[in-house]
Amino acid sequence: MTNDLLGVINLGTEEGLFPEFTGHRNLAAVPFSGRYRLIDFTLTNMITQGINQVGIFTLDKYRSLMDHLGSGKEWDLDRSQGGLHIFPPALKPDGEAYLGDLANFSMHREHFVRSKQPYVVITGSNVLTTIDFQDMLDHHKSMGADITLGYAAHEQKCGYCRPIRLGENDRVVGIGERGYSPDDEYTYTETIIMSKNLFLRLVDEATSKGEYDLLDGVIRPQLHRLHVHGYHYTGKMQVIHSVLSYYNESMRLLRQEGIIYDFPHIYTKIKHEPPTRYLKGSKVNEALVANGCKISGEVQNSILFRGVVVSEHARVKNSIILSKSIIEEGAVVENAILDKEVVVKRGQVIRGTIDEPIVIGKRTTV
Amino acid sequence: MTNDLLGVINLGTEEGLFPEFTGHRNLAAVPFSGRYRLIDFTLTNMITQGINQVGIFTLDKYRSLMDHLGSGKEWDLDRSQGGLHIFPPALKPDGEAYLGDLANFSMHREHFVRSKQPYVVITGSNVLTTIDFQDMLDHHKSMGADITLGYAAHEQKCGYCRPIRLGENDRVVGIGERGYSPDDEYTYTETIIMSKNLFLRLVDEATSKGEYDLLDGVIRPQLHRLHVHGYHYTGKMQVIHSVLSYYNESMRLLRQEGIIYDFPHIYTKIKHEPPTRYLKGSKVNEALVANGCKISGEVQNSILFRGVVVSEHARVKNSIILSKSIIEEGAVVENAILDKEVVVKRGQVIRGTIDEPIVIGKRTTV
Amino acid sequence: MKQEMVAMLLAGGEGKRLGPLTRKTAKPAVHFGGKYRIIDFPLSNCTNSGITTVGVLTQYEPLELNRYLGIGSAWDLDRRNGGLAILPPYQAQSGKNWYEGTANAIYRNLSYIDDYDPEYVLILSGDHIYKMDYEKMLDFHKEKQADVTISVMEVPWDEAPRFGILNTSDDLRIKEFEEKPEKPKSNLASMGIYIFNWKVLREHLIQDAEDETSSFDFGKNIIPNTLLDGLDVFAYKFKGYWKDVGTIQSLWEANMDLLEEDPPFDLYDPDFKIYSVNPNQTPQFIGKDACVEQSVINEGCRIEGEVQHSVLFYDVRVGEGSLVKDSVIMPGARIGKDVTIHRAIVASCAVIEDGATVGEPGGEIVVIEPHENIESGTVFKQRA
Amino acid sequence: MKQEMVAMLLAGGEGKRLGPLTRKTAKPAVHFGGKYRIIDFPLSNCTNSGITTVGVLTQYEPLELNRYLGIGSAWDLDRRNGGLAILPPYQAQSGKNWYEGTANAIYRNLSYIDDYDPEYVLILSGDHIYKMDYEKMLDFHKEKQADVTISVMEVPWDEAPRFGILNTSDDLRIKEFEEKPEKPKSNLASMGIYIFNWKVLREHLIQDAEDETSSFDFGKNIIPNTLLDGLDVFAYKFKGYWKDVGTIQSLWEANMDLLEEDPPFDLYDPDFKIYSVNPNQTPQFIGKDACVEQSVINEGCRIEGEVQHSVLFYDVRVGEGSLVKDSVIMPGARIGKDVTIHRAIVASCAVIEDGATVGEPGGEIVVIEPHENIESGTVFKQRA
Repeated sequence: MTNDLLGVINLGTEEGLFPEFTGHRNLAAVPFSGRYRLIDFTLTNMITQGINQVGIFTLDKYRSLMDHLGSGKEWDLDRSQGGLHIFPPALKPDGEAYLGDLANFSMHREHFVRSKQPYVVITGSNVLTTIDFQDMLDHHKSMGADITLGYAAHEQKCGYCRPIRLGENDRVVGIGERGYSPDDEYTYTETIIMSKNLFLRLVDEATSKGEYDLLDGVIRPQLHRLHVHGYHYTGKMQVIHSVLSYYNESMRLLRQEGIIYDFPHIYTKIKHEPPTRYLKGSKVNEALVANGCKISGEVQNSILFRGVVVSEHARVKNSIILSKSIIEEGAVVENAILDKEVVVKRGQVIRGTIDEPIVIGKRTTV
Repeated sequence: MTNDLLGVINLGTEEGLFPEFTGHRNLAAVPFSGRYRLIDFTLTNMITQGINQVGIFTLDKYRSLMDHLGSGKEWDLDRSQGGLHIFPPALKPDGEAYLGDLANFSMHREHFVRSKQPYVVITGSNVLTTIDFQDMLDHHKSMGADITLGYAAHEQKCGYCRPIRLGENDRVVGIGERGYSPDDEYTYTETIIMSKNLFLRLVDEATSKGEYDLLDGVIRPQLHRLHVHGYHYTGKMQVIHSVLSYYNESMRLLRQEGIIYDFPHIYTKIKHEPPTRYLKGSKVNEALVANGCKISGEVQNSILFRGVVVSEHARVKNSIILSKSIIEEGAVVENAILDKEVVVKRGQVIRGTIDEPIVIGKRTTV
Repeated sequence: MKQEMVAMLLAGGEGKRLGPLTRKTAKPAVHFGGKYRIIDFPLSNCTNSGITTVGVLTQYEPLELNRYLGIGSAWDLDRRNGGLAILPPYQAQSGKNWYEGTANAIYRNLSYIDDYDPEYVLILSGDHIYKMDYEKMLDFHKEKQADVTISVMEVPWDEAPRFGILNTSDDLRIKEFEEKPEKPKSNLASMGIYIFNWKVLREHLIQDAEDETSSFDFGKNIIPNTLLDGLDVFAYKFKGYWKDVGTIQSLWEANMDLLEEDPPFDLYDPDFKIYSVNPNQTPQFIGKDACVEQSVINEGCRIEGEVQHSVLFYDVRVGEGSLVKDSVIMPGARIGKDVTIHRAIVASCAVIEDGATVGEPGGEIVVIEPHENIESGTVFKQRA
Repeated sequence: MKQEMVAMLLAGGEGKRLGPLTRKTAKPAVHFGGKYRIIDFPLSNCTNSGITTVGVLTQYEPLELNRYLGIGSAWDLDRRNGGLAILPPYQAQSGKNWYEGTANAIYRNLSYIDDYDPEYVLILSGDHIYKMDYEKMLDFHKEKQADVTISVMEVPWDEAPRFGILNTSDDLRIKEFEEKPEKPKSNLASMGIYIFNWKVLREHLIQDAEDETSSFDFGKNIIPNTLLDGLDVFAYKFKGYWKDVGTIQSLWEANMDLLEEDPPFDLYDPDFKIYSVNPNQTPQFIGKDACVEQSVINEGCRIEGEVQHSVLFYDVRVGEGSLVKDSVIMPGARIGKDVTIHRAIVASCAVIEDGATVGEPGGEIVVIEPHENIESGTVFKQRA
């Protein structure tokens, strides 16, 4: 049935988080958990909850994201009504500087005006949750809030997350800077719901004042004036913001702790890879393996993306191997992250440590 | 069956031709002939000939073009294999200057490399023809040409067109600057066919030398070195490059001379407008009328786009009225071009001349 | 993927009373309103109500309908999850059976519905012209905590005996259903639009299938049985235009309704568009000596003559000196020069040659069949 | 829109010899190769050959197949012009008739083909596993200026009596067609893949429909008639893997073929991908004590036990201490702990409870039916 929420995926605050991987793609397009890209999780969560119009506001390097999303077909978002919209970033007329997420929203104001949904839900791409947006909206309405922010227990001691401080009745009284301190009980899940009218009013006001950022320029300064409410999310949360968090969150998947098993289905671009072949002598344990791989050697506690080849007597341990990488005969890869199409030549050894996994760049031959 | 031609629509040379109309949209997105935009004609010509992969290389203001084309569904180009690709323009790192069509191609070199078609056909959006690309390709092959350029008789004395000079056996020996002189017999139709391999080689060579423009920087200087052949196109041709050419070419449609009747179907974005209503007392003659209009008044020798209202006793003559414009009771519009959503208030008179039609900007109320 | 409500659209009807218009095509594919086919109305209603899973049950001459429906793009129903599905009869290991009635058609597709695990199922037919937001009906259904909700219209008392009439208590609970009663106790007529809790419908379909005396029909069997079983059956009052176009006369009338100054049925509401498959025609061209008034005309037409108080579908030609009045001209029809047409339905691709006369002022509605050719000079006033 | 060649895929077959695997579904929907269904092969061949208009003729238990085909997105056949169309039997004003044979099925859909005004029609069936570029066959057809081209395979001479055998002259012109000859004169077997000039096929279908003695079959009637009429009928020699998977044994064998070091049938060619509907599963998870060798395993599987020389479809679970060997495990099957399976086809969603034994080394191929439940501790070696 018709859905009251307009989906907004705001990539405009995810700049340069993770340069080892985001040199040639934006964070939302980073491959994760064997066959997905980060944005698939937020998009899947939106569409499985019936949100049928999603706007993605980009920062830069959005070409690989456009390639991945295509016409939106895989997410059933190739609609004539609603569907998927990817917006290029707002740059200064001379193209020199990015102007902030508020400018992004303001530049594409028409998109919001034209859409029929009375509420907006705004998320990013690198904080993975299974938040029930409908329940959050019901909560928002029943509390009579102006704005509702999602929060979760601060269990992960995540240095990227923003602590959130709650007053009486879950009213938000403070939003901290990124970083963890033992005093912080709750963390912000980077999810915002408010009415579209309020959203547009706030964006108009703030851009006319020259503000840049929705959270820091608009919501935080007005916590006393607006009724900003907290919505307690109790499900799993995975935050990807650095090589180490990428590595650790990936390894959590192998301990069955990841978020991927909490979705009935996760939608992504389909590549039509055949099933994975295990050859004679293969030895694979504690591994998450995508389709199209060919495994003759040994794989332990690792993630193989689509089309990876592990040749005879090769060994892959505690590692993440992205699509179409090839580990030749007798090579060893340990505590490493191999980007796409890396070739590890016969007999080579790549070895990082668990605290400092080695990253091998796209299309490198080692 | 599989098609050997990769479609390339090169908007990178159509800069600022037509500022009255292209202030907020690029030329390819200019509405034409009641329900189309210029790009629909080239796209239609490509898909009806079985070309199933088309890349559009943009210059600027491509947002309205993206809106129009959407996922490419209306053109059956929402394909997982091939389909439609819209490429943002190549700008200098500081965003200051556009780098030319060669830089565009070079930046998206991968697109050409990955595609399977052995030949490219390159066209623009503002020279409307019904060139048979397959026949042109057959000609190209049978002549053993390196490059084939389309040409037509220079009957229109078009100031925008580039004269083409032919030597023996239709070999191209010269390409002139834009502009008409009585000596020119033939004009270039802005259509190029060559093998993808040659295309890539020329692009690589030229960009490394700092050239900007495919025709002027690559093809023209090498006419003596490469075998550049002419393909004689004998069908209709309409060239839109200025307000006056826009007006005159539109008026040709009313004399049944336009190109629109030469296509079996023309594909465009579908708006689901109901049929047009003619009310009691309406008087319409020599008019091309799109759907969704409501006509109570008088319309003569004019084009009405979708959803135009002509109220009682209003008169529209020798004019082009774009979508959703409203001519109120008793108003008069003569020799004019009204952009979208213009309102001509009750009793107002807008009158240009046939040689200098008046243009009223989008969403103006007069 | 789970869907709250799945719509099942019964589109297998033969529509015999439409005569030549349904000889080679199912009734829901019949043209209406210059641009549409009957099935566009329930399908557009679904789209406008946010219903994204629609099963279309076909049986009689479905080829043209199938072709028209395609993959459902026109109604934004070309989806991976749900969307539009065409559900014809099929052969099972137990044998080959055609659909035996409306309830049987749904019964044979239980597994299709089960796939979406819906709370509610909406039953529709492809026989009427109307605009309705089914989501509002569902809201009513939920509010009443009903097992079944039937959409009803108030009809003039003297016409009530032609309908299935529902007798309700003040809170709109249905107490009794009478099919075409001689002495109706109410003027609330069933529109043949039902919302069922899927659990309830599922059970009743299975029971009904086992009942050898049943005619496997919603109106005759399923609805009376739910009342007999004491379920909560409610009437949802619909106000607005609703017209059966099952006869030549009513089809013609419904088209003429569109020509009024303020038409009782508004096709022009931008917030409730009627979707249809676009024929990709050029804009209509009105010629030098043409005269067009009080008419609805679609793309691709080329008018050189006079068109008065008529509905013209796409790609119709009217030659010089011809007059078309009080008529409906369907897609692709060719009307030559100096032709006179009054009170006619000219079906698609018919050809009326120069100088022919079809129908007469005040006469009965004349139908020219699809692809029929009326030769030059003929006077055709009524089919023998 | 005109299409040079339209493909018609006969998918109505019951596939009786596949027993429980086709009790509730048509043969083309049977699973193959860890990820595919039989129909994926002809459909992917079409996609890879640039054929964009494919009519799929259904009749027997089409629901699962229809659901699987959807709007054809998986094969890039979700198009406005052409694309995939499902063509079931239907009721006409002249009566209700099921398809009576392969030729009858095409005959009843003449108007579907006429819509695309094709030069050529390609007739396919949904019974075989093979990869073929039909465009090359069409090039051959054009080069020979043939009226009909039949794709053929050389088969071992001793197997030839099981096939329709074509006797040709040196230039591959077909002189004679013998259905299952006792003493074959050639070992060129028809693969049931035909290209016809549409004009020629159209005429012959109409003639055949009028012949009351006909069985309305391509092999028995249409092809012999074209030869009788002296038309230019040519054989197109195909080389490569081509396997009928019409029996339990052959289906099992074809799956086992994929497990060889260098499989005779290559699913891994990036220039000729086999497309299938993606079930949107997470990557497969291989557990701590699992052991997997010489196997093909699809997404969504979770292996805690031992898998040897087997094909596992998506979403299969194999519990700790279990052994699966020389077997095919279809989607959604659940294999508990300490289960032993040899030489079995476990159909979709079957459940093998803890400690059960299915099949035996060297034994006959055992089939566990869809949704069947083998209780804990049972020893199931052969179906009674």
